[in-house]
Amino acid sequence: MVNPIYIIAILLGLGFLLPSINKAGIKVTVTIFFLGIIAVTAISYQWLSAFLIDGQQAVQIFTAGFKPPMSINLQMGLNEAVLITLINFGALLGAIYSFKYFAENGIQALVVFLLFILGMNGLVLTRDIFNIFVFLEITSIATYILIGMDLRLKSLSAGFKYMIAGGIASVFLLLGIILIYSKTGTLNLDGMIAAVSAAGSSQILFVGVFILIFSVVIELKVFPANGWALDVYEGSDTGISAMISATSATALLFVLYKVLPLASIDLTKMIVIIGVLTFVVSNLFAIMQKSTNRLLGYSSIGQIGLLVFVIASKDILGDNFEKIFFGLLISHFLAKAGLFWLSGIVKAEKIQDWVKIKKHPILIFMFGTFILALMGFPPFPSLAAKWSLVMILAENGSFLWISLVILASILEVLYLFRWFGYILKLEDSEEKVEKPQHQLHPVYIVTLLLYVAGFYITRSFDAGLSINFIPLAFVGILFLIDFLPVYIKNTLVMIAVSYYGYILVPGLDTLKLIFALIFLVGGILTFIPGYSVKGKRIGFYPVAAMMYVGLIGLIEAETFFQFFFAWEIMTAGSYFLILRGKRSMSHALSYILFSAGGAYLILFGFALSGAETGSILLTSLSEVHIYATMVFILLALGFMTKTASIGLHIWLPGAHAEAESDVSPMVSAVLLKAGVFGLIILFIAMRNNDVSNLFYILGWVGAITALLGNLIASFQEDAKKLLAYSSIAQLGYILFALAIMTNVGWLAAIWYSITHFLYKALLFLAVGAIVLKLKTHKMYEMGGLIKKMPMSFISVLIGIIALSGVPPLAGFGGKWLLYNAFILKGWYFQGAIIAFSGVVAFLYLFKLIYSIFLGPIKDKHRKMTEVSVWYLIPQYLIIATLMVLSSKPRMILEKVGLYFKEILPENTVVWNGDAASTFVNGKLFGVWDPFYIMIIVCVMFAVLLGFLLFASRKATKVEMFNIVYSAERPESPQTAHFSYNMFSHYRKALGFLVLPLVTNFWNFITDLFHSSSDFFRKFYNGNAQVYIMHIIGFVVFFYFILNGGIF
Amino acid sequence: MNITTIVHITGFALILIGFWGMLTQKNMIKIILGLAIVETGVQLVMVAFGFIDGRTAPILDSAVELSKASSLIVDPVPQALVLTAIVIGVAVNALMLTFVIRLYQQKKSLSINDYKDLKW
Amino acid sequence: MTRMDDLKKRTVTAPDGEVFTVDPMKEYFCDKRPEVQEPAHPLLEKFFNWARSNSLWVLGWGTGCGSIELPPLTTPRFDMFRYGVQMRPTPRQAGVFIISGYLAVKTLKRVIRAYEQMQGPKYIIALGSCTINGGMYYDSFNTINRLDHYIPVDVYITGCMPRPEAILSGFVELKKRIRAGKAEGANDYAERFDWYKANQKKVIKGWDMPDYNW
Amino acid sequence: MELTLTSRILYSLLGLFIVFNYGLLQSGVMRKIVARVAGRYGIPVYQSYFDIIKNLAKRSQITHGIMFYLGPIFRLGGGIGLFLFMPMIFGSIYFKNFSFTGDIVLLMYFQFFGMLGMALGAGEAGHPNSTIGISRGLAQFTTVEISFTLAIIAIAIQYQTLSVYNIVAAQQGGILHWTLFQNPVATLAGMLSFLGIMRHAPFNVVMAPQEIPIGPPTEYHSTYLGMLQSNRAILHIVESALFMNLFFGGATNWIEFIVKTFFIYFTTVFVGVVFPRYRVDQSVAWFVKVPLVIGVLGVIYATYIN
Repeated sequence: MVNPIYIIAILLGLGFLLPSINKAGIKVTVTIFFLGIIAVTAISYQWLSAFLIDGQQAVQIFTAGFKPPMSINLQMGLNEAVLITLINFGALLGAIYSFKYFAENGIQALVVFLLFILGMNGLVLTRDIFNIFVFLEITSIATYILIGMDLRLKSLSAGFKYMIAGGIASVFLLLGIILIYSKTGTLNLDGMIAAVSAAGSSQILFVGVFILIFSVVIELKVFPANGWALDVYEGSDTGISAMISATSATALLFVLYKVLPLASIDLTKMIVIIGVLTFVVSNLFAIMQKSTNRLLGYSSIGQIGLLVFVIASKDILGDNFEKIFFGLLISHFLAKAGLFWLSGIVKAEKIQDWVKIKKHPILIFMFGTFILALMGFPPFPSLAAKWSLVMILAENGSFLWISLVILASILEVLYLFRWFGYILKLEDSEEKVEKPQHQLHPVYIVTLLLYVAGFYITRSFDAGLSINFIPLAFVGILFLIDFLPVYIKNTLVMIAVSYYGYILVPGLDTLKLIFALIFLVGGILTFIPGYSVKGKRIGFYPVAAMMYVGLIGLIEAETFFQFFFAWEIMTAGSYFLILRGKRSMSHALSYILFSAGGAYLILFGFALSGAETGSILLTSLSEVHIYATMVFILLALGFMTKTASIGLHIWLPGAHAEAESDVSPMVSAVLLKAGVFGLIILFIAMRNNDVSNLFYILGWVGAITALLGNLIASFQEDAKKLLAYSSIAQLGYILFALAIMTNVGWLAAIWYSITHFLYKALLFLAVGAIVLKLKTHKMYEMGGLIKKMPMSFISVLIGIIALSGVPPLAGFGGKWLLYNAFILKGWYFQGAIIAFSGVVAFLYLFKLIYSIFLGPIKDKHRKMTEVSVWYLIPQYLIIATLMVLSSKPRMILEKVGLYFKEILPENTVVWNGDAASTFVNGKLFGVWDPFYIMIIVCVMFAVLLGFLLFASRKATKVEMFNIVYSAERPESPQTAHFSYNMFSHYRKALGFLVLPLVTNFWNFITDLFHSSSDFFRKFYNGNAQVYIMHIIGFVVFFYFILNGGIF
Repeated sequence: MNITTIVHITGFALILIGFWGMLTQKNMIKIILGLAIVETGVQLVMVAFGFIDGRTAPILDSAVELSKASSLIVDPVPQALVLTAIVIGVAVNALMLTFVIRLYQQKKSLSINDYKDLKW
Repeated sequence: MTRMDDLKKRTVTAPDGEVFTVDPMKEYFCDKRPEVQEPAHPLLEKFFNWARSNSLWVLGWGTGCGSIELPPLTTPRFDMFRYGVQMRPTPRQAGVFIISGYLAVKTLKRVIRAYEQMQGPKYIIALGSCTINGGMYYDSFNTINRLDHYIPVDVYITGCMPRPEAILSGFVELKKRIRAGKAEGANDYAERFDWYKANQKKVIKGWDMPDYNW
Repeated sequence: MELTLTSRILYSLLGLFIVFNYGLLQSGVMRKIVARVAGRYGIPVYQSYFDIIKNLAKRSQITHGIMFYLGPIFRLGGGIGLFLFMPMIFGSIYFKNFSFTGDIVLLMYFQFFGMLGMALGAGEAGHPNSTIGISRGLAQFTTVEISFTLAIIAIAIQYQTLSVYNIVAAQQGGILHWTLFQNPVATLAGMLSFLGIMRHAPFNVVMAPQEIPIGPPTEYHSTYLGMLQSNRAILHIVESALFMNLFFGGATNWIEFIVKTFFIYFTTVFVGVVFPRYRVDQSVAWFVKVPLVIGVLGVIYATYIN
């Protein structure tokens, strides 16, 4: 083992030597400079591996041959080793990245940078309080100089503000040190801690500790004493900002970690508050931010606030503290450094200008990695860390903190994903991105490290051990082979899905089997149209595969964490998928906002459940009693964001309508079922937990969702939006049917899930292909396409008959089951609403098929041909399935009924041949014989068709304007196409039901956040003096609060 | 009122004066001076904490008998700290002044109010 | 685009960028000629004609001043329904077309269109003197003088104006003709199509419809 | 005794024949009644036969495309299907048709079979007035269904079954056992929606003859129109029979059947000659006001009073 003192020696020695070495030529100097940093990195890594692999114990290193308190001592333990490895490696990458910047400023810059690294290493290693001061000052001065080398005005003024703030902080630090010293007589931290806890109450000691800790906290840039820090992030060179945000913040966090044991309980509590406050407020302020580096600054500060919170909650977190802390820290460290570096490469002042990297998939990939890592999506370390954090907080009843952390996380999602949306979706920019290799390599490395760290850190948690990373690895491979042409990747993905299904399916029970089939078959069916795409379709296959990996993960999940992990993978994948649509920027954003919000609610719910039962299994939800209502509401709301129940639905129409043609069926027919699956798991688990009132409410929610979804769909002019609203309504039926909680109700729900999957995939595929071909979503711009696209027409015809519930197709089964279910349950009025909304569906279904296929054809579509065969193949596969299911539903329903019989014994369906019937008190209630009905209808249809064809065999086939038009003719096809605002009379009568109240409500909420963000961020008015006042006021304010004994 | 108390009071007064100066003066040089005054105040306070009435400076020369040194001299640690703090303070102040010069070169103004471009 | 340009050839761009011309006159309308529709087997035809004569569906369209005499037919005093005569609002379903009074050239164009859109066998009752010889408008620049130059007429009802009783008597006359198998105006129109068309085109300026409106 | 499939089919066809002729005659009688109310002599009661024969005997025909055919086929299929799925004569094994294959839910949704087909066929005709008529018809029908559904729910609560045959069975044993007396509120709600289903005035703006020359069937003629007329004859009777079964105790023989359906259908004619026509938005609004409230009361009545 190399004594860590050599780290300091090497850095210091090199710092002094470099100027003289420089005489040998700049190349030698630079080589030695890098060799030095590599050497210290190697030393720290050597220690790290010693701790991790060989299980070495922490060691104390004494300087000058004395033991403390006579001398300064360093401590090298696992934490220190991790941190200095991180810091030194980060600094190495930073040096590579900033090399050009250093070169412009000559040898001095290299020296200063060495000192900078030295300071941080010292901060981590030392156990002497005054030494902390010294190293802090070394770090700070080095930072000032590094900032000041950039002679731009903003850099200088930011540097000046930083120095003033740093000066005040160091004054406080000194004051704190001397006050504590005067009472404890030692500068050694361990001695001090022992002495302080022994000393009892003493005002001087109290003030000393307070002021010491607050000076560290100020250096950590907490709210509100952080106006200067934002200017620094914005003003200075990105390489330096990266270092400040990543490495020096890491060192300072560890300082806080070291000195916090000095603090009293009240003071610790206050730091907790300050941390959370910083996390919330920074993210709130960030949402109005347009400047790249300042936004990153806000984000940094927010993350550090969260870390401060974690450090201050160390006692609560117990054994898991280190994992949580490092999970969050490493994510922040790597992602934020990467983002700052990327920002330096892209050189975009405003976040909107980042659109110029649109054509650079690798940059986009790295950017996506970073923001996902920041937000805590799988597989990054922050996910498991946040998960554990919330779990443990819930165990301690800290619901307020959980709520605030969730709120801030959602705000973070808002601005980071909005930014991501800008990159992919704004108008192309002419500007070129230069990609200097030496600057890119560090970014590549941190990207890679994030995945590696994600794997190891996730698995270091108990919960994370059960995660199956193999499918994710497949997604990773898809990213790597993205340069291949579409047909190879498409085939590969389909084979993979089939193979996975082949492995997975045999071991599943009926319920999971059904959903697995929906996901897997849905996957295969919706991938088929991919063959029609030419070129490479960069980015599509990895994210689509990611979504399916998440979906299948849900099926496989046994524990809360597995479920949540899969849920987040699915959310991320589907978000990227939706974002691929042409005009989907804002819709994808609202999708991810609702999804993330829903996911956090689920997290909260799981945490509460875990807190009460202590179990991590999904089935343990049934044992929740104290928090039952709360858990149920949270989880149900979480899942209902995915099923887009009314109130939480506003993301769906845009997201589904603006997605690509073959993505719409993926997200509408398949993805929504994930929410249904979640609800089913929840309902099964919590059916006996005294939440029946909530089922009742959910029943109403489902009914209202169904009605309003269908009504709004009737007033759409956009074909895909119409289908999207229809999905909302269909999911409303499913929610209603589930909430009934009887056997036949659940049969209806399952039947709806299956059939909705089929006919909505069918409709979205057919309509999507047409939209793709016609390049318009507007139904009134279509018309008369039956003659050009008869195959698509048949698809849509079958689709709408099935959806409408007209016998003999499968949709009627759902209606019949639902009628039986709600009447037997006694939910008459909800049921009447459901029945009414089922009828309203006819309006939009007619509008859909008429506006697209019937009526006069428009001039520009006269040469239109049938859509791509790759879109037709899945459609006809679905039609075949629908036909079979329509006549023989017993195949599925009987098994499902038996499966649910143990869980829900009430109101079962009895099968007799192909006929289903329900009974009340042994007397026949309802009866339905799908096979017979199918035969009767088909025979009748054939006979009548034969008769009519014979009777009108001599009929003249006429053209579209051969109509009786009051003895005139229409002016143009457009005038004869009655499509726009088709149900205006209906709107006149019932339009009051579809006032956009929900949209207005959410608009109000977002406006509220944005305007308050815009209002309160004026707090940072740019004046250094005001910042001084913030700092002093911050200290004084909290001093009085603390002294006043409020806590 | 002994000497320690006087130095303490002076030190804290200087800190307050320094802060007052930093908060009220618009001229950046004066703000730096304010910070310098605060630092001086802190240094005084530190020295005062280490001072023990009737003892001498912790310099081991002929005036102090080596064997009894620990009972003759004042606490040496604060003195060492103050020395370090002074050195660092000077360095920081010098650096700040260079920043001010650079800023002045660019905008020909010393008023802190003129450097508010970065905000919100 | 003005009303007159509706049917001119035009160039359009398909969504995929292909540019092509559309000729509305050819593509919007069926350009088949009318054909003579042979009656069924005589016995069957007799039965059909009996049914036809008892179910006269009149196109509810007054083409001229005589149409004021039609509404009284639905009143209790005259009650045409007892003869099986009913009004239909659409030419597709109507079998009888009453040209009520003078016929302006402008209206003639619409009459031709409506007549051609009726399904055979179809009958025309010409009401009033003007349909026979132009009546008091015989020298007008924009009315036609003799209706059966333009479309085949089954029954003329003279008078200016004929009373509702006269119209009822005209219906009875038409019934007789139908039962006798003589009301073959539609086939006559198809047989002498070119002659009728030439006459029509002679008076109608700016012919902007296909030769036969299906 | 169960019938063999062949004889079931034959008896069903016999029933269909009876219903078809009865429907044609009934419409003639109704028109005669209306004429007499207006002081006219009126049309012959057998006029419908002439009309259908005439339409089938038209010599020329046009077609707008294959979906144009499906309109009449679905429409007539809807009417015949509704007949086949409904027990006509209670207690008769010959005329209960194929009612064992489904219940009232099937009948409700089978009503849409014809509507949907007609909508598509009329759409294919390419006439804007057809589509306007369809949009009106669908819009009005959605709200008509509300009170009908509520009435059915009330019946299901009351008799604890959805099977039409069992509903009729539950009403046997005297006039006071009819739903009309058991639950007059639900009956009222049902009959109000019956007015809407039959589309007589005041709910006949769907086919407004002068405004949108008779709406959906604007382009239909000859054979097509003949089929539509046949359907109309069947559908009127079958719908009346449905309401008879639900609210008026069903029928145990054809005489009772004819008398009851006649009077049930007559109510719509009666209302039709008395009231003027609603605009579509007015009728939609009316159905979600009055019948809806009555339907809700009917369900409450069934739940709490019985």
